[in-house]
Amino acid sequence: MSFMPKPKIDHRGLKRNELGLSLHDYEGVASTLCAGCGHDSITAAIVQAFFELNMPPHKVVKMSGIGCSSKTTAYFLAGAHGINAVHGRMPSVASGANAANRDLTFVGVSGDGDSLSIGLGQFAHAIRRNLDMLYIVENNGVYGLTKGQFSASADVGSKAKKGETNLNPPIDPVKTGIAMGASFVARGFSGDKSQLVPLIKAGVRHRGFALLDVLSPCVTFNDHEASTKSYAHTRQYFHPAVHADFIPPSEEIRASYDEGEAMPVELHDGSIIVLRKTDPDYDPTDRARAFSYLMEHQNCGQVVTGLLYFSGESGDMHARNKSTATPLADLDYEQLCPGSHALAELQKGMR
Amino acid sequence: MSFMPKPKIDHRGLKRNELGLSLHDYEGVASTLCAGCGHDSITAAIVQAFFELNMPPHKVVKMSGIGCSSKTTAYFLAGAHGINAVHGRMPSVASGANAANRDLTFVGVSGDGDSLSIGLGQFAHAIRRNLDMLYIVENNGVYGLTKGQFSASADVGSKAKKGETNLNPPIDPVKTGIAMGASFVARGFSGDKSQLVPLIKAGVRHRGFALLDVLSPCVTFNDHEASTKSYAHTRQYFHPAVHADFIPPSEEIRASYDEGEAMPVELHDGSIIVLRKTDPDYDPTDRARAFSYLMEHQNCGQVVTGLLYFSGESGDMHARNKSTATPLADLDYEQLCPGSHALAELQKGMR
Amino acid sequence: MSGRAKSKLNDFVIKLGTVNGTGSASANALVMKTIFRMGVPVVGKNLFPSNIQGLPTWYEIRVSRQGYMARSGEIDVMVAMNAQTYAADLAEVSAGGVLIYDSTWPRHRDLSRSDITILGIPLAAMCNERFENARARILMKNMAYVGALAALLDLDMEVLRGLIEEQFASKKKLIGANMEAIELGFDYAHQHFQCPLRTRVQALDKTAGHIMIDGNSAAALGCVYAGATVGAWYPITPSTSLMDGFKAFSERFRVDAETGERDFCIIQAEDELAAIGMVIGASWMGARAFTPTSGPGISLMSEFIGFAYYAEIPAVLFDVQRVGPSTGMPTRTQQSDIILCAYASHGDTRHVLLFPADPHECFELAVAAFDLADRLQTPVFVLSDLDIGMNDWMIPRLEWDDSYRPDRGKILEGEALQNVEKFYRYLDVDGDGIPYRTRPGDLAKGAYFVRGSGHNKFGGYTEDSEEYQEVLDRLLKKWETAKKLLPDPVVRRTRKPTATAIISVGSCDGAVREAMDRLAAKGIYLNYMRVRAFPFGRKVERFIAAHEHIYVVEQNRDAQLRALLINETAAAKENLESILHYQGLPMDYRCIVEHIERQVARGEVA
Amino acid sequence: MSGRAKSKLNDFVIKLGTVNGTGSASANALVMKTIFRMGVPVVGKNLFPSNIQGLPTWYEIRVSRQGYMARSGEIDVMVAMNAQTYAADLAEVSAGGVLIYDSTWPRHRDLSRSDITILGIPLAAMCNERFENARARILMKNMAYVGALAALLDLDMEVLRGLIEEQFASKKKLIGANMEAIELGFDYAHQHFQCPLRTRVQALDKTAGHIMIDGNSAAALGCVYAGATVGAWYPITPSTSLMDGFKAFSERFRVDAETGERDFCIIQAEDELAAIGMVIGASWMGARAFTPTSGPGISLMSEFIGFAYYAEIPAVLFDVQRVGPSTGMPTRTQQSDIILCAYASHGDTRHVLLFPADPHECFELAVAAFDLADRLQTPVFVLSDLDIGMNDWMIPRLEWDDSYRPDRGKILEGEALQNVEKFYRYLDVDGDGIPYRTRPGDLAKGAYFVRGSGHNKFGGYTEDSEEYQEVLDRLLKKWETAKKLLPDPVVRRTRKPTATAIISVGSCDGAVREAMDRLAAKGIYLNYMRVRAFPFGRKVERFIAAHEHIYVVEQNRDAQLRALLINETAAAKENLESILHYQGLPMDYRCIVEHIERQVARGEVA
Ligand SMILES: Cc1ncc(C[n+]2csc(CCOP(=O)(O)OP(=O)(O)O)c2C)c(N)n1
Ligand SMILES: Cc1ncc(C[n+]2csc(CCOP(=O)(O)OP(=O)(O)O)c2C)c(N)n1
Ligand code: SF4
Ligand code: SF4
Ligand SMILES: [Mg+2]
Ligand SMILES: [Mg+2]
Repeated sequence: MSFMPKPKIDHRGLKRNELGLSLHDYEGVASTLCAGCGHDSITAAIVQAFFELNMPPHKVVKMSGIGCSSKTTAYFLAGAHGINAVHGRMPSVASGANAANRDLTFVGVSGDGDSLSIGLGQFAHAIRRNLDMLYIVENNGVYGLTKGQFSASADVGSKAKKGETNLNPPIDPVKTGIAMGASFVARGFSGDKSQLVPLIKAGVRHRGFALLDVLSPCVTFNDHEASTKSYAHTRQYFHPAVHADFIPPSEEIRASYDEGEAMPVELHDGSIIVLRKTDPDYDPTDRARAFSYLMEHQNCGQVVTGLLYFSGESGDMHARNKSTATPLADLDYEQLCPGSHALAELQKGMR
Repeated sequence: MSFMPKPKIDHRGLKRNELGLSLHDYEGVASTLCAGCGHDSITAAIVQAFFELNMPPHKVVKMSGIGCSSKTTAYFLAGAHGINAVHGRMPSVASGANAANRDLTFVGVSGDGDSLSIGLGQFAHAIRRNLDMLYIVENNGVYGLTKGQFSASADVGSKAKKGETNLNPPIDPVKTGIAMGASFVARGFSGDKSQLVPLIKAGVRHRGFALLDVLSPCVTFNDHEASTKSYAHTRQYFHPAVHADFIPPSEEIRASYDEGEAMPVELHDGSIIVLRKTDPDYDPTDRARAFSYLMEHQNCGQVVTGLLYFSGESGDMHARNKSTATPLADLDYEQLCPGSHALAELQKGMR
Repeated sequence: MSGRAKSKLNDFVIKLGTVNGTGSASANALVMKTIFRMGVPVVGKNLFPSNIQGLPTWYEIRVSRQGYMARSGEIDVMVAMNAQTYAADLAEVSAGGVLIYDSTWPRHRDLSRSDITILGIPLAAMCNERFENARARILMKNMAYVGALAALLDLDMEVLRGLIEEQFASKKKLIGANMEAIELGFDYAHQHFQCPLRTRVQALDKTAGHIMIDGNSAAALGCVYAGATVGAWYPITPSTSLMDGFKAFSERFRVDAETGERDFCIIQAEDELAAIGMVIGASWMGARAFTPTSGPGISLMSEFIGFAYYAEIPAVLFDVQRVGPSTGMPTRTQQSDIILCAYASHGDTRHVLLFPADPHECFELAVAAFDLADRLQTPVFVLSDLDIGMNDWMIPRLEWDDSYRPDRGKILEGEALQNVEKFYRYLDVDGDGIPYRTRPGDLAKGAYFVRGSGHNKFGGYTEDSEEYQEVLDRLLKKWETAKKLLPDPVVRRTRKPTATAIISVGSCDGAVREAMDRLAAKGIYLNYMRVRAFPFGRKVERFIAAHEHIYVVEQNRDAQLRALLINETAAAKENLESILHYQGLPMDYRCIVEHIERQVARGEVA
Repeated sequence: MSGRAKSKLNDFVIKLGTVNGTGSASANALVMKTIFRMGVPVVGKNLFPSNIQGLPTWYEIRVSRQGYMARSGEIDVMVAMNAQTYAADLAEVSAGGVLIYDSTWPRHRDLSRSDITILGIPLAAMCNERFENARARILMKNMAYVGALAALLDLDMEVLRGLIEEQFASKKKLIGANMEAIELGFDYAHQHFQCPLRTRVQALDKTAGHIMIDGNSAAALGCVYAGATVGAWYPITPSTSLMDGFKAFSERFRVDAETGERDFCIIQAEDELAAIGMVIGASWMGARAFTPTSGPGISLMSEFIGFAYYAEIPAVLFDVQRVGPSTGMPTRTQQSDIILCAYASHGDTRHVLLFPADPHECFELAVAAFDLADRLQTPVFVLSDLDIGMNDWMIPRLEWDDSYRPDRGKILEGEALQNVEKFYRYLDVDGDGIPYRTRPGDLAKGAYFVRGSGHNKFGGYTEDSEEYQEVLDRLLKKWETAKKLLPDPVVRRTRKPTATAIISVGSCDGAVREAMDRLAAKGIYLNYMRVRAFPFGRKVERFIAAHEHIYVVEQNRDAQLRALLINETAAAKENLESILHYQGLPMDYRCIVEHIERQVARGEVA
């Protein structure tokens, strides 16, 4: 099994990572989304992050549901296996896939409809299981693919293209994640790649469920003033809580950060994420505080972004299961079958 | 349509309420639950509360899903219509029923399996809709009816009868309710009727979704020390936040409460609930604080009970829909059908 | 102009290939509406991708003086606006046809054909020259091809202008710009080509008393007229526009002008499981409630459907079918949920199905669905499809009988309930298998407990074998009753006596009728029955019994209608032969004609 | 002792009526196991309520020297411990039978019968006298009736003691108390009645090489031996014990003694939709994965099942059927999910079904299910039921062939993948309709994208009609391939040539076999075929073709197996006549014999 794919034909002048791969090698098929869709920017950030992580694409598994957002897994990492599950049910497929092969890197992409409406139960329970994956919610407050109905994350008072006003309170993936006990909760904005790429990298390296809510304006159905998921709004009320810069273990450049401003946190694989607090009284390890911090800023119409909560304590699904280190899908049948003798022994107790 | 049912044969010495009904009139068929099941105590509290509320049973609608807890709707208010929906899906049936008849009083009874596992999505979305109902989660940390598997509210470290230990973090109905924007969130304990009855009454009168989480030990499968849903634990770490005494509008006995200790809150129907703060710094109208308060006490192993959050601001589903005052199910067909002339007019635009 | 062009007066197909999200839809509608108002029958088929912007999309307009409503399988005039699909669009034009393209950019020399007429018009160039802003340039290019078509097909410019004026009645200043663009195209065509083509439109009087509408709108209107007050749904193509329609019509007809109060409640549910739960809840309360969905939704609703069947709660479901299995092709049409809907849910369950064939029947059968659901106290499915639901059909104007009153079935209330000695929910009092129900909130006497678990005829919980079976057997009796209440099939007899027939369903109708005409022209005569409901009643049985060989035409792979006929009528299996079409595009007559001709040639069947 | 008692040596039924939650289950098992160890064939049927404590529950033990495994329809010895059901229990005893009750409390004088023997034993009184604590008093009462039965039925006390010793091996001090209670009953019976009864047990040697096991445990063992590593489930009666079994066996066989590390992962999902999603995810990764559920679960899984069908992902589902529709009677048995499972999901979908008839086949077919799912890359359903899954069956000891290696089907990996020029997921390379798959994490070359939306044979997204149909048609070819791979039916031919036969399925087997013997004794000879898989293969077709009249015996109302036979074989409808049983209790031979005798009497069929 060759771990390092052969590099494709050399594109002159393209930057290459440690595997000798260029950004191109982390791309997928051409996007069919609307021009200007926030989701495409997130795709670009994912491409960038995996490139920087020096990750062999075929060791990554791409998971999604149904929606414009869920389509995007086809638009990055062509060399990775991917699955478009049914609408809202990607977390269960990811749970099974991860159960069978703990060695791969799982990245899930979902939408606010996919995760917060039809898929809310699965979303919450994957969190609860602390499934080892990066789970990105490309959050635009609407169902893009079915033409702009409000999703569960639509803001109170936001107006649909057809003129309707939403009056139901939004379900916030970040607050939900915190309430459900997620071990890594972050928020980004599709238009801010500089913040997004490190958050993606940190999420990939986190062992456990890394929830990344990304505000991703739908230019076709939800880019109007009244929505916090519009470009205009997000730019204006952008309120980063913590900047996460990811440092792969091979680099170790912790020293280059100003100590007074930085809070390094060690991840399970030994890598470090350095949290730069822009808001001095924010501590991303205090779950109770995270919630009220969010609420306070929400009350003044601000959307907090950055790494909002992080905990390295609770083991992932496999740790809780005490799974063997070898991926279950790779175990030899000989090891799994107890054999005829054991069967005979067992049946002695059935007489 | 007679609003006041005729009293049954007089049982001598039975206390009667304003409708001339006795407690018996609020009972249902005999329970088939295990002797000592917490759910039966909640049933008794419901009987008491509706009796005290002077509510005509046939104006109440009983909703439930599947589980030991969900069976209990048959054990109270025999004179009310009731429905046992499929497992975990009662909130949607309640939503439709309430959409069709806003005049009735809806009381839902569910279990932690029914509401937090299979039914989590429906539960959250009924909250989001601010459906006008009292929703009781009879929370025992296990699936009673299928013989004791952990439910999503099982505590970390709690042990099943078969010896297994749960390692997944619990989904707390109260925290979930707060995160999802519920307008009334309370918690009680099946063994404490004095607190439970007023909470039920307050929840019934609240216009909107009143979530009442009731710790209700399963004597058969989950009454062991390690669980916060056991009698022993709950009694020991009982931590009431706010006592709610419900005063029906006809009585108006506000004055009998000590002003300094009480915090009266007006409900939509003009009735008052008086909150007695046992914890002086607790304010049940501050959502952000409610969450951290819960977390703080949870961190010291305490379960906070009482009325934990309350807001009278957001209208219920019908207010948001601007529904007509008459129950939709009662509208005359003549009022609903636009008639042949309107049809002809309309079709002029289709040429 | 090439002399090869066939003369197809009022009998041809225009196909317009564009890019979605560029505003071509309203331009295409304009062409169609103009022809319609000229009194010439038309039908429009929208072939669109499952995305929002930037992919190829097509619109097919069939102009048919005979009034055929299916696709013809020919493309007589192609408007190829999308460079990406130019090659394929070119290839698709029928010999003798015409292709119009935007000659602003030169096309590749290989992309040509000698057997068709190719007309280049510099649409983009003209519009860029005339209009300033980028948005207008894109939109006006569409209007320019409308103008060119008007010249080439001899459309009535007054009618066209009238439509533009109506469309921009509230934004009057746009009228001028649009007409300007139309004239750009019109003038160019007149200056450069011999107009009109021989393939052209000539005013007739065959659309009087007709309207143009899609099936979802018509069904929505049916829901309004049936008195439905609660609609619950989760968005899914191609059913979404049904609820959009219900909302629009309800806002028009059901909002109090003074208070703004609404006599309806639409709930956008969190998913399909919730949507059907809401319908069940509302119906139980006594309201009329419905949910529109498509295949994946029915799969998700399966558990609840069985609950409604067994607890005997009315529910109306619209399944606007799309291509399955799984997510399949959401923007393509199929009839492949027949088996699922007929037997949805575990245990012994069977459901009433209604099969509209066009928007007119969507309206009628929507109303019927509520009456039947109330009468039979059971879920009723209206099985439409994308072709019926989302395409633009010409149908006779909808009529309404103001004396109609809903059949609410056996509801005991008020005094009637008062007079009953004791009320039992599941008792077969009348011997037709249908029990009485009461409404929550009415008299205390009517209170009962609804459950999907074992219950006896009194409504009590039971685990007793006989009590359980008694209720289950009564449901079979109700099933027999249903057969008598359901809409009859539509039968069309050929001029000559024949033992051969076609049975079909829903949107196959147009293709079958056209096929029959063409076969008759070749001396092959068949009778025809279109079933409109399941379970099948006596008329269906009689038709089957009267024929020796029957072709069952349907749009799915697994011959699902045939399976139902075999299972649930006396039909002999060997007499039913399938003609199947399941590619996702609305079917045309050709596969039917070819199949039957082949069989006749083999001497298999007349 | 009444002289009316029939002599039924090694051929009778004991029914024990108790209250659930009182510990009677282990007492009843003790009686059964004792008889089993005495070499006499037995089978136990547990008739329990859908609650946890305090309601009536029954256990039926059939003792049958002939080895019949179905219920007999007779109650020869009734142990009526539940005052609440005393009247009904009394009424149920067959004429000539015996009823044993607790005479501590006097019974009502009306509650008597002269045609049976009624034996009162003061069980509670004796136990209350002997034992101190309340818990012991309740539990020991059960042991006391075991002792009384031992005396009356002539059970081997040494065997009984041996069982008690094994049971309490880890709590030795309980042995004495239990034996004491047993002796209380034993002695009382001996002192007051003439023991043994004529209905009694006599040691034989007919259980050697056999074990007692329930179908769910056997199926779980099959999963372990098949090499399944991922199990996902949501608790539901009567399937729960399957996953309990898998867990127990895996903990026994698959945990590293040193590290405690586990070679398996069981996920208790949040619901059934998630459970099947997990199975699909794990199977896609290349693990063997399964989910046990019952009817409501299959309904909920429907959408995902269609996804797995179309995306061609293996999945093994155990549907331990219970009484539907809806929640129905969760603790009763039925075979009413056949149609649902065969065609689950919207669109054109059809699925492979396996039908075990007893725990032995649960084991074998569980293993086969994984091989077939891998080979065919599709969901495979094992349709068991509550009767098979939760009752105690006597079966020949399970054997295992150590040379067995799983058929993982067409997986391209490592070098083989390396050598392929280019890998396309949905290409029919071998002409059998089955494409190759790769495993995520293997070579980069094998990467592909799985989707439930339209895809072409290369695995690319498509909305093209022909490309779509090509894949759908290949799935039909795969379906034909499946027919060749599935387990053959079991055929039993009668001694005389006959054109009449029975076709049946699953747990009907015992009743059918007994019915055939009884019919043969009356001169009515029939052949018998029990189908074991769907789609039906050539042998099924041939059997059907060889018979003129076939009774289809099944446990549902709507003749679901018959519908499948009619739809999916060449069977002529009129040749298949249904015999249906759907009351929820495991069927016995009587309804079959009565039905066929009636028909024969009418001269309808031999
Ligand atoms: C079972 C089911 N119901 C409905 C749909 C239709 N559908 C497709 S995508 C979608 C919503 C997508 O919204 P979101 O997840 O927010 O993605 P976005 O398009 O906004 O990125 C819906 C309702 C479906 N595919 N399957
Ligand atoms: C679709 C479906 N899946 C599974 C079940 C089986 N089931 C019945 S009740 C129950 C759990 C009940 O747990 P909870 O709601 O906590 O109620 P409790 O019995 O603990 O009061 C389950 C899994 C079912 N009835 N329906
Ligand atoms: S509809 Fe919205 S979410 Fe979908 S592709 Fe277009 S901009 Fe993006
Ligand atoms: S099993 Fe538990 S929850 Fe169920 S009735 Fe018994 S004590 Fe109550
Ligand atoms: Mg969205
Ligand atoms: Mg519970």
